[in-house]
Amino acid sequence: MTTHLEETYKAQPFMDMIEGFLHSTGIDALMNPRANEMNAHGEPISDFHKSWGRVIMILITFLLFYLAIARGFEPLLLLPIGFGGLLANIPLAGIGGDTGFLGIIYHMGLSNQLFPILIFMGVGAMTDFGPLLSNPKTALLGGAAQFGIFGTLVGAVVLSEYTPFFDFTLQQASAISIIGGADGPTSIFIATNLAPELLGAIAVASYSYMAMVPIIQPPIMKALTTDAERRIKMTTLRHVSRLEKLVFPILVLVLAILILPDATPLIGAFMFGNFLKETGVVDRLSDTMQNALINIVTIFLGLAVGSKLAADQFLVPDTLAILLLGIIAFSVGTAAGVIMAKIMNLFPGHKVNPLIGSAGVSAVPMAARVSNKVGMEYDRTNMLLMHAMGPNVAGVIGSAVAAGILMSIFK
Amino acid sequence: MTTHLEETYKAQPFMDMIEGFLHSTGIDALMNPRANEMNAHGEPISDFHKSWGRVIMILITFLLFYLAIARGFEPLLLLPIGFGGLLANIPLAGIGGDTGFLGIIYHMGLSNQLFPILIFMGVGAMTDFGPLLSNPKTALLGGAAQFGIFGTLVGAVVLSEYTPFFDFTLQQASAISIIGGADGPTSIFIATNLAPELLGAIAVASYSYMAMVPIIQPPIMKALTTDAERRIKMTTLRHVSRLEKLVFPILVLVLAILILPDATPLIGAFMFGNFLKETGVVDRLSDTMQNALINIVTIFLGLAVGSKLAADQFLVPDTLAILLLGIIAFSVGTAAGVIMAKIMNLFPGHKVNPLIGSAGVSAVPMAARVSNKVGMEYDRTNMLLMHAMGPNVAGVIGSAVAAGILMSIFK
Amino acid sequence: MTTHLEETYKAQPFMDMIEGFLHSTGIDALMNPRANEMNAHGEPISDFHKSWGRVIMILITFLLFYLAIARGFEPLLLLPIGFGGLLANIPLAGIGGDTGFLGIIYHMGLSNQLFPILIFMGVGAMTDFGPLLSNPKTALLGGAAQFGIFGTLVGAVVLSEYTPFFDFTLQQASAISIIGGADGPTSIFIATNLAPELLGAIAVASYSYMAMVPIIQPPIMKALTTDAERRIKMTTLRHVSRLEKLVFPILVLVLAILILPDATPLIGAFMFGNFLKETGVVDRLSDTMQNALINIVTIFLGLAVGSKLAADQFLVPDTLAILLLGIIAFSVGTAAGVIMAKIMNLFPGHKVNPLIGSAGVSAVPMAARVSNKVGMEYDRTNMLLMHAMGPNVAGVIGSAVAAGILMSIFK
Amino acid sequence: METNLVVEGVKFMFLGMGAVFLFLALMIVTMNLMSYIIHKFFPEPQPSVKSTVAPQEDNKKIVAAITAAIAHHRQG
Amino acid sequence: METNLVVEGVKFMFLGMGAVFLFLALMIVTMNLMSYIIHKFFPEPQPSVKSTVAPQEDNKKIVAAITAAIAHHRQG
Amino acid sequence: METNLVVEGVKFMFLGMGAVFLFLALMIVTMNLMSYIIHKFFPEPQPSVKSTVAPQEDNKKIVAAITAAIAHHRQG
Ligand code: NA
Ligand code: NA
Ligand code: NA
Repeated sequence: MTTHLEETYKAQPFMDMIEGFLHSTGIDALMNPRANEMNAHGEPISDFHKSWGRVIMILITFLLFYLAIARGFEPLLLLPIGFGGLLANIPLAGIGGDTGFLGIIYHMGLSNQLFPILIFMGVGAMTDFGPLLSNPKTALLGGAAQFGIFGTLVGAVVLSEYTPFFDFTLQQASAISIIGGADGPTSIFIATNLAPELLGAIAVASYSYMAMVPIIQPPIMKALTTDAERRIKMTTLRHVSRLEKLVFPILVLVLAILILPDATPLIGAFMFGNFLKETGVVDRLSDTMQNALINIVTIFLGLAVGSKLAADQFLVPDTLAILLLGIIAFSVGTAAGVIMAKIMNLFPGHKVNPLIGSAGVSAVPMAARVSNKVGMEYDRTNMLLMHAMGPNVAGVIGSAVAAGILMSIFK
Repeated sequence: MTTHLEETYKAQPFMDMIEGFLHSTGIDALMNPRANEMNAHGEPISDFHKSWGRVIMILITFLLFYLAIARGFEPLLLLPIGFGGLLANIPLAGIGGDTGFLGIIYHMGLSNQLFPILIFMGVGAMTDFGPLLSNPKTALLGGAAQFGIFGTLVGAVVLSEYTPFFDFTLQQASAISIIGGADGPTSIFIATNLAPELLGAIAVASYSYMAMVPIIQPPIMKALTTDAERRIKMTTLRHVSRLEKLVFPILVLVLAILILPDATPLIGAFMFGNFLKETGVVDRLSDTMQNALINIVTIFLGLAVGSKLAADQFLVPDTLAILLLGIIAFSVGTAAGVIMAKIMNLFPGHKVNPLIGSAGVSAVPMAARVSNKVGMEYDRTNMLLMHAMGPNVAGVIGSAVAAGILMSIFK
Repeated sequence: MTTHLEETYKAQPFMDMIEGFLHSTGIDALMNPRANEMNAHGEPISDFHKSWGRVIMILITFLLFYLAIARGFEPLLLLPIGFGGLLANIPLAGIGGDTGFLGIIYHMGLSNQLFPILIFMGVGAMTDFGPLLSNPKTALLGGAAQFGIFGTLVGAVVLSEYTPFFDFTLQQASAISIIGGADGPTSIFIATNLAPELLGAIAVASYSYMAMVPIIQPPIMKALTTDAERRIKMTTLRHVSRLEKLVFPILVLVLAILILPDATPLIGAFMFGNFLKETGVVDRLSDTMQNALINIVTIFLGLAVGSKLAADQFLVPDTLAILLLGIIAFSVGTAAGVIMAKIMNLFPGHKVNPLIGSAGVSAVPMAARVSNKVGMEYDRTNMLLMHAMGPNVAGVIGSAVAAGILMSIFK
Repeated sequence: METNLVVEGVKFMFLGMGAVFLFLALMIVTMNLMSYIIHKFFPEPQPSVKSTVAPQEDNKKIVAAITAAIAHHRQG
Repeated sequence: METNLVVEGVKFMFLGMGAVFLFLALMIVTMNLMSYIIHKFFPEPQPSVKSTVAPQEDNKKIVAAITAAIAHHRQG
Repeated sequence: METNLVVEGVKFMFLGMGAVFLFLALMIVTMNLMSYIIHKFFPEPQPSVKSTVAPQEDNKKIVAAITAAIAHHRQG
């Protein structure tokens, strides 16, 4: 009667069971790292990463919770990512492994890059290209800010070549530098493609710095501008017709097809969402993209990214380098945007307030708000918000183009 | 320090990189078709389908956009399908391939036919069988209109047998003829089953003709009816109790189980949605089916179907034949419905206005509205809308039965 | 011209086709069971399970519909489960098989246990731990009620050891006994893990008995309490600060990490939902978890569980034993909760009304309402609802801990 | 032996239309039967015509106004 | 040696109930500690009782009316 | 031959920034062209300033009130 049982369960004395229970506690697993415990990829982990490493990581996720809740650091992404990281660092449970639910979600939509694409659709459906259409030349500011990406790429390879601590491949350096694009889904898309082993650190750096835009950018903006420049008033934006908004996403996509097909997954998804919204005839689809769909995918994406915060992957020197390079990328991008505006003002025509140059990094809409806020510090009647939205959304396109270039180089 | 890099990236002079970039542009790929580029199935494609074919297809998707937005042609489906088609025709990007996001969505829910099933659930939850229950015999009109399916099937095999241009198998002919069912999810379900290589053309034809019902049907309806027939007033519909509406979906499903189990995936999904709604005790589930769930699936289904609009699959003579046979199917179905109503009027009992016969093709609720509109052209007091809803929903059941028959034949 | 056809379709006389059609009807399949028809796992089935068994199962699903609609038995779950069961018992259609849509949904999220995890997230986002926080010691009642699980486990092995009719393995006995946890997703999670072959019966028993809590519990509660005990008034609940509610889910998860990592998939998912809600900064995510996401997953989970109601799996003696053991589990759990309250009253301090002990089984919020209702039968001014919510939600945690223990034993 | 597709198609047509009509005819018969049974044995309680109708009408107007306002809001 | 299932089940029972109570007891202790710390070091600011309460109440009534109207609309 | 990463990175920088500016410059040119064509050939009909504006304004106020009420309700 118990034959088929004996194969799968071995009876044992009650004291042994209690000992077994104690041995299966998390405290025991943290104190006495198991020799045979592997990471999510089936590779061996160091004892530190199985014990104190996990404790430190859990404390780091608490720090993320604090920043997200009390300081308002991109909570929509950082809370799911942080919680995913918390779950991924639980000993013995294997939640981040292939059969754990984080691992299942990861393979459902992150390893194949579906989730960032779907997020991009939703963001596209939330984006208004009106300000850019009414002042097209501000797109150049969104281009200049991409110097944050490529300048950082050079920085990363310099670190690898001339310091003994880091040894990034070109793929890894590229994946890190895309943090300078200040665009979450693009960062995740590229990291998953070129350096999945760095995904956790890159995503956390990307969203954290996007949240810190109000702290990072103002000093740079002020240092690079004169008082007179900051008070430049820009002309009122012209009215943009519905048809212009409708044709624009298709126009950009066609350009991408002709010039850089490797950027079309990102740009295509973004413009799909935007186009559906602008048609005005499928509101139920665009509403769903902007709400139920993007929310569901955000939860899944966050948890899946969080699964890459396992101690053995995050508590490595590379993470420090990524955090360092990330803030350099943001700063360089900000500076490049401001300087580009000053260069544009050397040419004849309507002057551009250089404070909107910083919005070119994207980080929509935070960076545009920062432009507006800094501007109002100097002239309370100078509303730069809508003017800054132009470079802001151009920065999204610019980052996607930059991502396409990197994809095409390594294909 | 660069050992693991050299394996994956080969340094080259800057001029070569620029050349490489130019070589990776879409313009270049369209001008100089790559010899080694394959289609989504890994099969070779003709040079035409890699160059002008793609340009033509992209222009065709623009036409679909125009029809959907400016003319109101089923935008909920044709916009995602069209955009999917646009993305699927981008050279080098491989968005429709197995690792592209369209391909991933296709394999997630279209190749296994899950998406049309889920759409059917949502449509079921939106359907009201009240008008049919209050006048059951109008179901026969929904049966007669299925002649559009089977008549077209004969037409398709005649074309294959007696013209040198076409060579449809019986499976393909059946998949094409289901367009006459005037029911999108059913068409997609059957096409995916019997002739996935024709899916794009069948889906586009199906939704386009459903949108063109107000153009296609009225001439046929008028040609087949006398002025007196068009003025027939139908008796007021009786009140249908909640219990009748609750039992009906189960009743139809049981009939399908007993007579045609092969139709039960479609009828079962439809009646599941309808039953949940009619119970009135799980409104949160039926609301979700009718909104978030069906909207999400519609976006995915549309994109996935669009991935079958790749030039090498769509720009073939078969597509013309499908478009031709599709409009024949709609016309024959419309005529059959009208004639059936006239036949029913030969028998004693309440007379049926033959104008509601055309609604039997389904194309819910467009065809019923057409019946109403044509009727009011002749007598402004003659409201046929609710009367036409009976054959309209019966047409959905009829098409599902026809689909079941075809499935059972080829199983 | 017909060469590629002949391989897949064999022409036959019309009379043979009609015969083939009649042979493909459900009536014929039910009357004359096919020798070669297999179940969803590709195993042979008895003739009874192919014929009358299916008819009986379909009638049983009708009974579930009746209970859900007319009697309000957990319709959100029992309607989808019942409909899934109806579809899974259709002869020839194979809807529950690997290529049928129920099978596809099953493998999408049930065999890997993702669906119950996602439901748990949504339930977590709907849960308010305030009442528990304001009266922590009532958590012990939620612990005592888990005796329903472990007492039943002993009962199940006694049945297996000393009766010739049943032969449950320890895994099966454990999966059955978790019904006593009165928590749907936990039952499904454990059953899928330890005894997937019993999933259908366990899920149906679990949700049915949860619905029957207002019938099962009151007699037991009254039998075990004196009139004076039932009239005990509990002190007003203290106000709980937002910070307490925010820290609590993390606190419980950390405890689970330290003591019982095997319970962290369930507790982690639950606390993730609760934590997101309590932060108050990601309302759009917590709203989606509580609505669109949980509704979609409920539909899928129900249909997938229903696919396990195929006659050959459900119409077996084990099902009767499961139903019997399930009601024992509920009764024992109820009694244990009440008795625990009486034991707590032997110690000094504020007295506990033993009627809230029964709420410790969880079955949120039904069991708490029953406590309230029975209490008001004896003193109309004695509102026990909020007091009973404490043990009620503690019962969810308790069941998840019990589930973790069982998982750790059989790992 | 060569299969004649046209003959096969015609066979499919007869089989298919036959099955469709068989199904719908049975559906008509059984739904009539069902309606008869329900009206005979499970009649719907008559909705009582009370003064509550007036407030309900008011509610409906409010709802209509809100719905229109929201629809307007969405498009605007 | 034949395994006695019943003995095993009883062992599971003691182990399981022990673990459940251990967990919940620790939870009670730590949550009491947490509440103590929070009330001591992070007290919630007293909600100020101001004239703003009245308009809020009005808003709530409007919301209730709208909610009821919408609920009515859905069912109707 | 050893690859110099820094040299490669600088090449990437020039290539990348070049492509980004090329793309955006073309975008600016074509969007200006598009706007020109649209304003020339497909001008938007002037919104007629009629008495309908007043009720629309009223509607907007109602919508704003409802939206605020609902937002309040969600937070509360
Ligand atoms: Na950017
Ligand atoms: Na139809
Ligand atoms: Na429980």
